[in-house]
Amino acid sequence: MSEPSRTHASLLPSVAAVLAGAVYMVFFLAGESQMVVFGLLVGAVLALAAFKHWRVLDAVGQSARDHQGPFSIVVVAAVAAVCLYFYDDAFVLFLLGTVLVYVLTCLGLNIQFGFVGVMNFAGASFFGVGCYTAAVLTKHTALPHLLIIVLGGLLAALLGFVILIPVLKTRGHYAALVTIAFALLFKTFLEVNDTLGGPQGLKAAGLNLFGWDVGRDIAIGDFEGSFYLGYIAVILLLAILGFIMARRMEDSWIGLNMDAVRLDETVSACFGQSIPRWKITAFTIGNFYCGVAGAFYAMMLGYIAPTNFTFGDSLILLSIVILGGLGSLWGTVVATGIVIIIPEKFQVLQEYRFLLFSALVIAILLFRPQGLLPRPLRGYRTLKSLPGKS
Amino acid sequence: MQNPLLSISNLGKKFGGVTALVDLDLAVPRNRIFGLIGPNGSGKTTFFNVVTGIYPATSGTVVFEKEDITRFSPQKVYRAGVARTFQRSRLLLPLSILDNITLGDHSQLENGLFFNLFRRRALAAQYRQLLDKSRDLITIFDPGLADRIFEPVVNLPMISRRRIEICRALISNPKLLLLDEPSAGMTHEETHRLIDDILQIKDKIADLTIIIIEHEMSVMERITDHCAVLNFGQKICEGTYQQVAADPEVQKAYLGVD
Amino acid sequence: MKLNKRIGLTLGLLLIILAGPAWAKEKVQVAFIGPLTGGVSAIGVGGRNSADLAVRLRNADPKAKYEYELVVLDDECKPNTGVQVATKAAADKKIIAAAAHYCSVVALAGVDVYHKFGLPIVVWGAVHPDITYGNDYKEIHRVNGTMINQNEVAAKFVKELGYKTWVNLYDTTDYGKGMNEYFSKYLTANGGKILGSFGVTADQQDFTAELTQAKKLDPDVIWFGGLTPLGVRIRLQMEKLGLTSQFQSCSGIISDAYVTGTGELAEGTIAFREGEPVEHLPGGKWFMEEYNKAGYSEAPDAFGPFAFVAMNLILDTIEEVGPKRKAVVKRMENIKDYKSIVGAVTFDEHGQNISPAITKYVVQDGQWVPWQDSEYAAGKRQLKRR
Amino acid sequence: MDIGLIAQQTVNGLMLGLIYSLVAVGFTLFFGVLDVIKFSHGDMLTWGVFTAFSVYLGLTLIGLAAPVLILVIVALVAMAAIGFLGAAIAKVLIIPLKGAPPLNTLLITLMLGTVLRESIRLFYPDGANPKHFPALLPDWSHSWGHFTLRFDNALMLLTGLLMIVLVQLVIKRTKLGMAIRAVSQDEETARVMGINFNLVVYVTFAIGSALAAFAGVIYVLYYNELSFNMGLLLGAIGFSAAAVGGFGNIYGAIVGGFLFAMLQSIGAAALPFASAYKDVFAFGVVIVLIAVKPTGILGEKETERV
Repeated sequence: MSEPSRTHASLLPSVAAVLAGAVYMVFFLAGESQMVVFGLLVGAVLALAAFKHWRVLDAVGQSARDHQGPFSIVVVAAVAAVCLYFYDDAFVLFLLGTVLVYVLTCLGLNIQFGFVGVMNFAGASFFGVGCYTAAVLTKHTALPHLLIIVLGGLLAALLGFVILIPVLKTRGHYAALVTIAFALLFKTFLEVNDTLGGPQGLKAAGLNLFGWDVGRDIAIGDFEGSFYLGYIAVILLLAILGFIMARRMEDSWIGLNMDAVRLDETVSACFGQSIPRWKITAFTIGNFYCGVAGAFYAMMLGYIAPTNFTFGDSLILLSIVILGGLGSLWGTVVATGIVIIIPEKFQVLQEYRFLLFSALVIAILLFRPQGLLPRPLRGYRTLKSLPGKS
Repeated sequence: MQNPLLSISNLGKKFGGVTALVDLDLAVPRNRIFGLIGPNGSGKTTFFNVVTGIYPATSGTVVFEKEDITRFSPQKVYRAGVARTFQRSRLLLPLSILDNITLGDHSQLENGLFFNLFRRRALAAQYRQLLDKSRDLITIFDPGLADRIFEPVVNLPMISRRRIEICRALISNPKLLLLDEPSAGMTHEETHRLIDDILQIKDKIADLTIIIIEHEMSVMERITDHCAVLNFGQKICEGTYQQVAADPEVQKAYLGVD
Repeated sequence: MKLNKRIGLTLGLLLIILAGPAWAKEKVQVAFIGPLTGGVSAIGVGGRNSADLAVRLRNADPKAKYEYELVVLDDECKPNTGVQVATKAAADKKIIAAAAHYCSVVALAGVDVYHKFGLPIVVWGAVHPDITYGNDYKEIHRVNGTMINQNEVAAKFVKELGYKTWVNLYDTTDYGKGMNEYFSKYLTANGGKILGSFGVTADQQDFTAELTQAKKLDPDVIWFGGLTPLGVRIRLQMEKLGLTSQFQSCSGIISDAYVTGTGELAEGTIAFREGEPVEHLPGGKWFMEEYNKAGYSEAPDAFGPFAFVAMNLILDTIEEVGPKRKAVVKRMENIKDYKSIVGAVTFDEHGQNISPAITKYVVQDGQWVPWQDSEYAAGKRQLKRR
Repeated sequence: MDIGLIAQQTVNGLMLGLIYSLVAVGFTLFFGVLDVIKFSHGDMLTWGVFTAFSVYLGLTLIGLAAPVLILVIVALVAMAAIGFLGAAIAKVLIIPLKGAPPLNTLLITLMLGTVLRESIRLFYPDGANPKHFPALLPDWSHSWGHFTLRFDNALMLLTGLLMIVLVQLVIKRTKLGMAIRAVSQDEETARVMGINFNLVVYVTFAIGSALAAFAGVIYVLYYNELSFNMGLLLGAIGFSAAAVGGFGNIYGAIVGGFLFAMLQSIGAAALPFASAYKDVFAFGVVIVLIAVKPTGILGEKETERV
């Protein structure tokens, strides 16, 4: 007797939804004229509204929740398929790679903010630590690049310890101040110091995995694809790994403990929770995610500078987390796609993009404060499917 | 008293200039239901908060099971075997019933990062155990809730929330349960149903001591073995309910008789 | 984009059937990249308008072989966005060439991308030497000068005016730092004395702390290396603190905004820029007339003429060798004495315009006036002396 | 260091501190009544400045030539307009979000700030470029060595301090102030006492925003320059100052504002040729201070009702 109130949903609706989404993405990304892109966007909004009205979305959601494993595999396959479709379109691939980088980053911020409730307004700074680690280490050392990516995460986590004490001691808006001040400080520091390239930034070497130069175009037999396919393969793996870890964390006692700390510190303390322990855990792991994503990003981009790591960038990262829904991992994935891709497809709006983006976030916060895909209740579904040995 | 579970001596608590508890002496006997009576602001909840380590005591000692727990943090007090409910029901509203109850069992669970992330089968086994345990416990109070164990508590009525809160406190098998005004926000009838539940629990668990704060005198009359009355942070009377209810000073302070 | 091609083909066929025999010229795409948002967006928008003007004039010309379409991309003056739009332009094979970048930091970040994808670009505003000299990429060219030439002339000129001591302020961007490096180098070589130099952040508002220190050092000249917004603030705050030194700066503040931003205090500010003064060239007046005729709501600003020239050079080259990237790159290897509204353009082996002229400017009655035309040169007005 | 230099740096610091304090007081007022942070506050200041500038242009256009009169009109109109805007924002964006997590308000106002800022850049004529604001006060000054005291600076300092005292008096002495304080203490009780909660919130936001406009006018008179993004860092600094002082406490905001200015000045003086690090220094000290006093210097210690 697991959930007697309803029957198991079929896998079909969610698979259909993913396929529809993938096809839509192909059209959207390939669309060049602004009219087409705009039409597709309006069409999507209308279709979603209609589907919501006919309760199609509920069915999809239910189906996805009941079949997490297969659903996730279908999603990954769909993402891979979309990437392969654009195998020689470097820009679209670059965009998709960027989305995946931000997915990993925002998953980290979601662990901090959505799980344990630590607001990190310096996400871009920790991301930047990863970037700079990669730029400096690829230039001055011969360390394997995979190790450098891990080191990027570790250094970001380490730098997080610098502001750990104020983060732990403060609450609410005072805690916001700590990270805001840190973000401002970090960017100014990068700009005025000379050793890290100052405002001009640094070049970062391209990723090289065990002798495979990822920055080279891919040619296998007759197939010739952009080198970005290689980068996407790597970041897709990292993002999946990050997602699985976050998901496992959510569906475990740790997720519960973190939720408890976020919702009520006093009650948590009365039931034996160590509040600092979970805050430190989430803060450090989240920063690690940011650092890993940053180190990879530096290698993919090839060039980094302080203007990438401003308070404004941190804000965009946080907007993604809130837009997706606090603590909602799938929400983060969807919101990242929207926030990164849509403005890019509307280059014609040029100088109006920031204005519209901000207005959009305001509208969502006003009318759908729970985010696009609100976090579902913890159902320990990933545990239920495991064979028992009790 | 022979071998009390909890003994309080000279306990004092001040907030700035305000004195909330003054030289309090109490001895709570084992396996009894101990009532704490007093008008609003007389220091009852403060007493709970000092015992559970939320507020540090200004003076005096709290001894639980022969161990001095006066300076313990809330976490250590919980591990020593003291669990509580709150006057304003404090469940984690967006979470499910199961999660809320599970939280109470923190000391029994494996909380290591490695265990939770990588030893998923062992975790699943622990999870199943806990699910059964929670279901069994909540079934005692209300079998209907056991069926809804994956639903969020935010939609539930007050009596269900109280029951879940008591389950949360009981699941770790504490030796001492502190109930802070369980009837608050409930109807008279609901209150008595809850009292039935508490008495039933008390029957089932041999080694359980309860301290209850309550304004409903009928409740106190029905379930307590022993009562103490506080006023302005001081104990003014102690005895069975009948004894304290008859005490003229108590009547003056609390029952509104001049 | 395969799918797109298919859709395009079908649509195209339909159009041809519908439109009958009116054969259009072949369409060719060229790109403009510059900062359209953020603090220096005024210059970016002016540049975009000017590049757009070049395309419009060309399309209006019946002799043109192709019909041009301008793709405009915003680099936000941020390197990451810069790499993103550089990738977008470079990876899009339909785009044949681009006039790109005002911000040096973005140009430096982008050059590798252009090289990797083989897109020829002509830089229209960024002045860092390394953009052209830091690599051997054949795809990179620049019509404006580098900060090296500018500072060499500047240092010599101000020394000749008889000033002896300087205090330098510079923003810590690559631009400001580079300016400071080269100006200091040539100034010291000419015997000028730098009493102190202060790095300031690029979005700083308050300079009273630095200027108070500067005042104590009591220099003949306050020199600033950076862009307009800071230049305005520094000039205004000098006045607040009673600093009576002469104010000297660089090409970064030669903009209409500097003059409107500082009001009367702009009078007598001196600065330097590569290229002949637009007003002096036969094409300059024509450019302004056409620009006004086209009805843009923003001014071309200081680097508009360079953007116009960069785009025109691209269009001329395409007309000559056809819309092929490789051919354009090859042709641009030997651009010599190309006539333009900023003077003759000749590229050296790094694609750098060995711009012969550096023009000295002074603000007179709310206008940037070439020094030789000013009443200061004629002796009717005096710069600040101590 | 010589006395003139120290005196000059002190006056510079005082002017900055005054502006920061005025901004910080707004933050602290909003926090007092609603427990929210309105991060668009810095951009409200920008709007105030641009309103002032427009009014100035309008007045000169109709031929008004008396600078002091112009200044008074300009300041009053800007304060009124921004006060009204502040109340409107409270109505549309802040109060509807009362039940939401506090961070949503923080984020929504951060985004609002971007909207305000970008609107000026895009829709104000030539809004992307900095503009010159004329000196409307006489430029008398006196020099002692390296120290130049300007009459207008002194006047601005004085007026600014008077304004702070005035706000303080309003909060402490008037019926309105009592209502504001009652709402800050306990919203429910205030409602029961018959206080119109929404009205108090609107009025508070109007006062705070008008104060930002006032700070803006002081700012342009001091720097003579306005630009669309001037409010961004000012907002962040005002917020930091209010937090370091302790949210909800007006004295705290003032202390925080002057403290921040002092830190910047010390940073600049202590690192003579690395003064670019002064903000790193100031924000670093802010982080350390908040670690030591997690609710600000004058903030009340959080006590939670259990």
